[in-house]
Amino acid sequence: MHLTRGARLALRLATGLGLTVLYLPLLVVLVNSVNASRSFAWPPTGFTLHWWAVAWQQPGLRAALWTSVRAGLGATAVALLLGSMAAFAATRYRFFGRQTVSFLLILPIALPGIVTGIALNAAFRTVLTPLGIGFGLSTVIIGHATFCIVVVFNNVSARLRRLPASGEEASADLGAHTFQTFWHVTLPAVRGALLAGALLAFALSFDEIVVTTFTAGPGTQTLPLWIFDNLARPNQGPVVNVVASALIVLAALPVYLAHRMSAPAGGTG
Amino acid sequence: MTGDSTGDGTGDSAPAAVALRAVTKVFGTARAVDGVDLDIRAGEFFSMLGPSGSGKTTLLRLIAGFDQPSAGRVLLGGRDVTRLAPFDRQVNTVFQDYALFPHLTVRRNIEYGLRVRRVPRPERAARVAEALDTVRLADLADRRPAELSGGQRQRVAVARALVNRPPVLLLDEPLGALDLTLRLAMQLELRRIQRTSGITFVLVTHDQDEALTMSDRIAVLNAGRIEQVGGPAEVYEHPATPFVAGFVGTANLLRGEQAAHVFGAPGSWAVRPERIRLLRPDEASGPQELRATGRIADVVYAGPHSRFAVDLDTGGRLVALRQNLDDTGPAHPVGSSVTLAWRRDHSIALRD
Amino acid sequence: MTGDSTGDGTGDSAPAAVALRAVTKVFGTARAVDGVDLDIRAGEFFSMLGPSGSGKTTLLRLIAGFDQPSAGRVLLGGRDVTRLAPFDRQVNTVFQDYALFPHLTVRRNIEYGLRVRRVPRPERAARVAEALDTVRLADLADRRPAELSGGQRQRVAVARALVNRPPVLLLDEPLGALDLTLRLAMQLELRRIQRTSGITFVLVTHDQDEALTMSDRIAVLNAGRIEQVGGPAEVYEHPATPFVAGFVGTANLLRGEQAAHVFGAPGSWAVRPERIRLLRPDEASGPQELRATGRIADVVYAGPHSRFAVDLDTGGRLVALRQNLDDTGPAHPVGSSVTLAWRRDHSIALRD
Amino acid sequence: ADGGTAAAGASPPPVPTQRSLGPNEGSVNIVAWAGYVEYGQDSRSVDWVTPFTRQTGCKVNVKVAGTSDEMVALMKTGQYDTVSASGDATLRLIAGGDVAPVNTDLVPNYAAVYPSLKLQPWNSVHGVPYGIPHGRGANLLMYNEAKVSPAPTSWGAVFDPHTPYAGHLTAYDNPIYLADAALYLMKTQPSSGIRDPYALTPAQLAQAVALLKGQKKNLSSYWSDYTKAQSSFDSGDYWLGTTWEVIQQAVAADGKVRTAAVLPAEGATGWSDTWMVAAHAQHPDCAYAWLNYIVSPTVNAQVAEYFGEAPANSHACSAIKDNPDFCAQYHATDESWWQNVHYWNTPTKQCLDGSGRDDCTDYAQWVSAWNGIKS
Amino acid sequence: MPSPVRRLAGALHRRPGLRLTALLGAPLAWLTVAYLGSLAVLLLSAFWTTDEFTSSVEHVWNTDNFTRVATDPLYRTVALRTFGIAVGVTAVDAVLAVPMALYLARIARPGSRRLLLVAVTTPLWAGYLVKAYAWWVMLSHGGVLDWLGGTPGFGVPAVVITLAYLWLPYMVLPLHAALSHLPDSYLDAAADLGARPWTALRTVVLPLVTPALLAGSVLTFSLSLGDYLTVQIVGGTTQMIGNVIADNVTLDLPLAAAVSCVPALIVVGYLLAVRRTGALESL
Ligand SMILES: Nc1ncnc2c1ncn2[C@@H]1O[C@H](COP(=O)(O)OP(=O)(O)OP(=O)(O)O)[C@@H](O)[C@H]1O
Ligand SMILES: Nc1ncnc2c1ncn2[C@@H]1O[C@H](COP(=O)(O)OP(=O)(O)OP(=O)(O)O)[C@@H](O)[C@H]1O
Ligand SMILES: NCCCCNCCCN
Ligand SMILES: [Mg+2]
Ligand SMILES: [Mg+2]
Repeated sequence: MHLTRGARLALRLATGLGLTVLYLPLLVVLVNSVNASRSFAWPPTGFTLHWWAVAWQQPGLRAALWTSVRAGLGATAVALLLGSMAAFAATRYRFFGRQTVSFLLILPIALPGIVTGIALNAAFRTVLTPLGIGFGLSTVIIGHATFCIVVVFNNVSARLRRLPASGEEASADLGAHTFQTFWHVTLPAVRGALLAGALLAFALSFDEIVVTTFTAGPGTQTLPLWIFDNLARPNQGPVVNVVASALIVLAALPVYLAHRMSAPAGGTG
Repeated sequence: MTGDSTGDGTGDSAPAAVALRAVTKVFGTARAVDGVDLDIRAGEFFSMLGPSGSGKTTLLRLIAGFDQPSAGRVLLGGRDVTRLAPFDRQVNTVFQDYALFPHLTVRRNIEYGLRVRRVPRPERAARVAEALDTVRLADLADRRPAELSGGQRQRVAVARALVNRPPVLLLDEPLGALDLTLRLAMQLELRRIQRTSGITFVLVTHDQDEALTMSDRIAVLNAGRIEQVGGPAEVYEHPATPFVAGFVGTANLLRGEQAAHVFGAPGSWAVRPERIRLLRPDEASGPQELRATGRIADVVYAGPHSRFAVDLDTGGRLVALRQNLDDTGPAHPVGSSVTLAWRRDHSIALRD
Repeated sequence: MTGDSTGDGTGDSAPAAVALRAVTKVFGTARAVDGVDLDIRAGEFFSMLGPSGSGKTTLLRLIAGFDQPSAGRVLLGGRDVTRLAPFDRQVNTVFQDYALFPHLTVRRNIEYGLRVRRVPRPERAARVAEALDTVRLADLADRRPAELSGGQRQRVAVARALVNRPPVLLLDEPLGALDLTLRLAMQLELRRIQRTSGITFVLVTHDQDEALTMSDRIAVLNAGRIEQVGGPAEVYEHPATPFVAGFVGTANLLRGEQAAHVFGAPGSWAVRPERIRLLRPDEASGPQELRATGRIADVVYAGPHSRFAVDLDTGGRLVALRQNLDDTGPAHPVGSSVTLAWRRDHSIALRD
Repeated sequence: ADGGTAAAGASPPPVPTQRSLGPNEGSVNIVAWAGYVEYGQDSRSVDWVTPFTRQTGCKVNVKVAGTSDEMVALMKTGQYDTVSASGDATLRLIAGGDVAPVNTDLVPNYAAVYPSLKLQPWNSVHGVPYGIPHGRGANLLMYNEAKVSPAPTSWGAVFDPHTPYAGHLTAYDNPIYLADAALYLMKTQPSSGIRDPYALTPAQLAQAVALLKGQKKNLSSYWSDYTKAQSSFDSGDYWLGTTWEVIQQAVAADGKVRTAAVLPAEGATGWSDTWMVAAHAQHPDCAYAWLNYIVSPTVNAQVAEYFGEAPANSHACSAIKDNPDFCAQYHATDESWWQNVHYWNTPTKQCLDGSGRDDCTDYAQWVSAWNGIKS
Repeated sequence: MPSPVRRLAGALHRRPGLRLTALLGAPLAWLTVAYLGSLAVLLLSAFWTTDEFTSSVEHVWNTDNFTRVATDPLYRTVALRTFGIAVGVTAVDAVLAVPMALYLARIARPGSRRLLLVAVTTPLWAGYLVKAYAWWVMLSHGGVLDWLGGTPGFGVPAVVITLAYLWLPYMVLPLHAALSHLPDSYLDAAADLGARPWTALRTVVLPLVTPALLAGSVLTFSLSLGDYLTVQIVGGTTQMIGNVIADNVTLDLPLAAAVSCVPALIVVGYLLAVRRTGALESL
């Protein structure tokens, strides 16, 4: 891009400012996680690692984390399967109502979480409860998967659209049947997109609180629900900050790896 | 792979390597291919030549099985394959963009067809090594496509198809992306490989030079139909239609009045630029020759030859080509008068 | 726009339309352009010819200002513009992929340069109409680029640049994507536009034919350096280096022993195929001619001419070209003996 | 407390009372306020669920609810066996047939519960107990001693439209807060005719609404979770407003600002939570086991100290471990102090003031009114 | 003899309709049964009524809830306020994201580009509630902002700031993708024709990335429209439509369902409006 020196500088400043704004609250969270005071009030009163130690020892926290991971993995798995199937159909076939499919896929993430949540809740109660199936982890997974499908769909179909069909045709031409072609040619080509989609889907599920509230069963507490509860509990605020700080630090690595892997060979500059 | 051996014979009685019967392909409302009948003989180097959008790629895709004809049948070695998937057909394709698998090395690319057809490992290795030799890429076997030049990629694409020993090899403008020097070298290479392997080659190109120099026979396509099929000299010297005359070489087309003046009869007439002699002022034309006078409108030096555009006194323009054999010939500066002559039997009468 | 009027004169005393002074461009460790000095005269049709990767595009981008040279200076009409941004330079570019703005109609695309430079609306409309006429696209003014054919897009790209009346127009392989018939037509069109507008054209191409037929002068590039600059005949008839001989036309290069046998002196020698006569068995060579005997290895019919590859008895291979003026000449079947002859002064001694 | 007659809303649907206990079912699903059902999730030392499970073999699944409305909704799902309902939920649960009367004979620890908490309007109907009292607290007036002077003695401090503390007031974010306004009106404007803050005619409700609408513009924000309230006092956003004792204790412990919590002259609203059993409990025996366990002296003491409220079991004070002054601080045994506390109750059409009238506004109307104030 | 899998593949090849059905069947079934079905159940329940006291749903068919939503000014005020907040959040995010995405995609060097992209996405993992509370800490009197110069306090501006913060990455990501796929030659061409940076941005770059901008706005707009937790945390006494729904869910589900139709209709209308631009494909 041909920019004047001033324009370049302005953009750099804007980006720096944007990133500062993105990280300032996170810094506050981090500082509060080592803040001797129990409340979040500013400025901090002293330094302590006490809350990190406390967090480390909380079985409820660990259980919630594990529940969230299971819910995230379940929702991601469903989203990967359904999202990529829909992506293949939408990019490799022309059919009546193709537009409607992408519209339908996007609806669950675009409609307010509370609408999705109470709709699922009402439906589960009408349909599942009479069958003797209660709310639990599986209902959470169903709820999350519903709005995660679209992110896999979008990632995979963007990749497929840019992927020339000639690769798959070459494979068929060389004698590979449909399933061999998928395994040997298509899958390697969309692996990065699947990964990126999976990561985003997992992140969405991992952070979802509203839909979870309305779909979780009695014994099912995900991390956001735990956070929600604990923000309202005595003395737990700092521990919540510890959890958030740890998540930020832990998340940077997989996010970075995913970005590396999802950049196609000779990717765009 | 089934062991059928048709397509290896070259006799006329053997079934055609590829036969198209009344093949039509419609996209939406557009007829990309329109009632094509064609027999491609086993072992020949066959080209399909035509302008952009004339349906060349579509025809190739119908033969390979990537698309299904809207009507008509496709036969390979006498067997009707119209409804077969590409992976069940005995043809291989070299794609215009090569379509190499970016995540596989050269060796694994070439091996691909054998692997998916479960050819045993030792045989696989031997055939891949042979194919690598044929295209002279043994040194680069462990590179990825991204690390190769255009010409090298093209050769990998050829080897990847050839290693399967298909009776028929389809090539969709395989040389389009290469620069001239490389293109000429690859033309020689492909011709050599075709001769030594005996495989039927079906080449799609819009480059008339390429088609003329490489092919045993050429089909000229226009708007989804075949205008003419024949050997290079036949197509070039005796174009059946004005379209063929114009598309394969410079047509020098005169019609109606203008044609009557020069050729002695109305209708559409053509004469190839290289057939026309520029006479020296004192020079007489031969007894078998037609002649026409005019004025030089443009002279273009093109290295091996020069082109002279001549505005005829009786109307119309003819281009004459003169090999730069010698630079002592008479100069024909722009604006000077000139007399053109060509053998009567080099006049081409065209049906419209 | 500043009213400077340099670049309009054609006299040698006027400053060069484009001047490069010791221009070098380094990417990482690769020298894409390596110490280039060049003067392009106002009003001329100048071509840069070279193989892929020789630095043609890089050179063009340095002139347009998309990249900054690592060393050296760029002058336009005598003014040093090395540090100026593209939007402050008096040149316009026709891009290889045309780079038409997909969201704007043909008319709005062409109007773009005038609009961003705040040319008043009535003048804008007039100039756009004129440009549309020049490229014969008035009918399609309200289409979007996606609705145009390749040739039409190319013309929009030319019009979009021309409408700004730049002193210098840069064209990066503008015809690469077109098929032959269309390419020839567009060559004529570009030449016509250049002549009538008087704008300096700088054309990048890797097609020697295009360079030879269109240009007033040609620079042959190799590996980031200019190997030779000259008129088409000069470059073709008197290549300065083996590279130029080989890249511009078929070289017919002989070296060392083999050259000594044929040309009478060692070194690198070349002779153009069209200079070589195939003698009839009874025919004598002229007094000024060199001769060589050999055996026909290959005959390729190419329409306007045929190519004969001859393996010399003293080693090496020469290709002779014969215009298909007449089909009564002697046949030279593959394997037959033949004598070649060419004027002594058509032998080209090359410095290595 | 207002010990008015046990006037429930519409007569509750007939739900059978459990007669005897069978073998424990192995698990129990509980809806509770945060801090009521601790299994060591925060700290291993705060755990009364594990001993319960060890003693009874009942595994505990707890669902923490943030509001009374949520508790009601959760109980309606039929998935839960017992709930720690506050007074603004109990009558709704009873009237909805969602909970069953409690057979107190099956809860031996019921005997030691303070009599003043038994058979109250919010936990019984026509003398039939629907639950076991858990503990109690008052909604006091808290203020920042550095910012607010003189020290307030009346709720007028938060209802004065021209308060010098505008922008730094806070109030509890719930429809039941209307009762705080009603209580103030009851004490300061006898002409309003209010006899019980939970029994308001439409006109009286409108008066309370007007008072709160005037208050809204002076608020910093409403508070609903007490960590946020605590931090807001700490940060200086809040100077003055309704609070729970536990919040004030936490702010005091932090030491950042000096605050005090007082019971104003008008008295205060308060709560006395009740453990109730679902009408169609899938694990009724474990539920009863839980009821008995949670009000046992030691566990009741543990919960009360952890949450910061006065225990319900009269023997609990002697089981308090950490803070010898605890029961005094929370007025656990000071019945006269509680005389001025009006425990949360669920407004119904049948006026709860014992007048026998039925022109009172019910809880749904309070919700509408509250939404109107907040929108 | 070809393997059964190969024969199956061949058979499928001859039946493109069947292939399409196999691919599309499961996702469509999921979305229609699990999702549209649920929405239908919800919509249906809006026609029921509740016992006002016990909150028990009574299956008596009526349209009172819709009448109430349409006529009660309470809902109109809150809906308009919510709509305004969502528009504001989207505008703030667009203004912030364009320069950031531009810098990331077109100016930063490839090495730092990847890191910057990670830097933009990582905050998504910090947890929605935690970040909202962090803003609450920063916005409070005596908080970081106060300390740095001034805080708007709690209220609508705070809600807009916090939501814009929460959804900013969702706007940057599609914009970045679109900008990095923008061919260099368009920018070269604009400069070549005399367009200065700002002009090129306005006349070429922005029109070409509009679908991505709209895609980002779909998320920022609709996530803001439905939010009710952030406003509880930093909204002071402000209420949004999500709060009205959330408050009613447990009390009067049929009414909540009827109120839900308001944001749902707005979102559906918005999606339909931007669909033609290809925005839904750029998400
Ligand atoms: N998938 C398709 N959908 C719609 N139209 C198509 C499709 N493929 C080809 N066509 C149309 O069919 C006609 C023939 O196209 P085809 O690609 O076969 O031409 P071609 O001779 O290979 O041209 P080129 O030299 O440009 O490759 C064209 O008009 C083209 O637009
Ligand atoms: N942006 C770049 N970064 C790194 N190397 C580059 C860049 N641009 C060009 N090069 C290298 O510089 C050399 C010259 O490239 P250039 O594009 O100028 O060649 P060209 O003559 O235009 O070739 P072609 O005919 O293929 O277009 C090549 O080796 C190329 O790889
Ligand atoms: N509440 C956390 C926000 C994360 C985005 N969730 C989108 C789901 C909308 N149905
Ligand atoms: Mg084609
Ligand atoms: Mg180039």
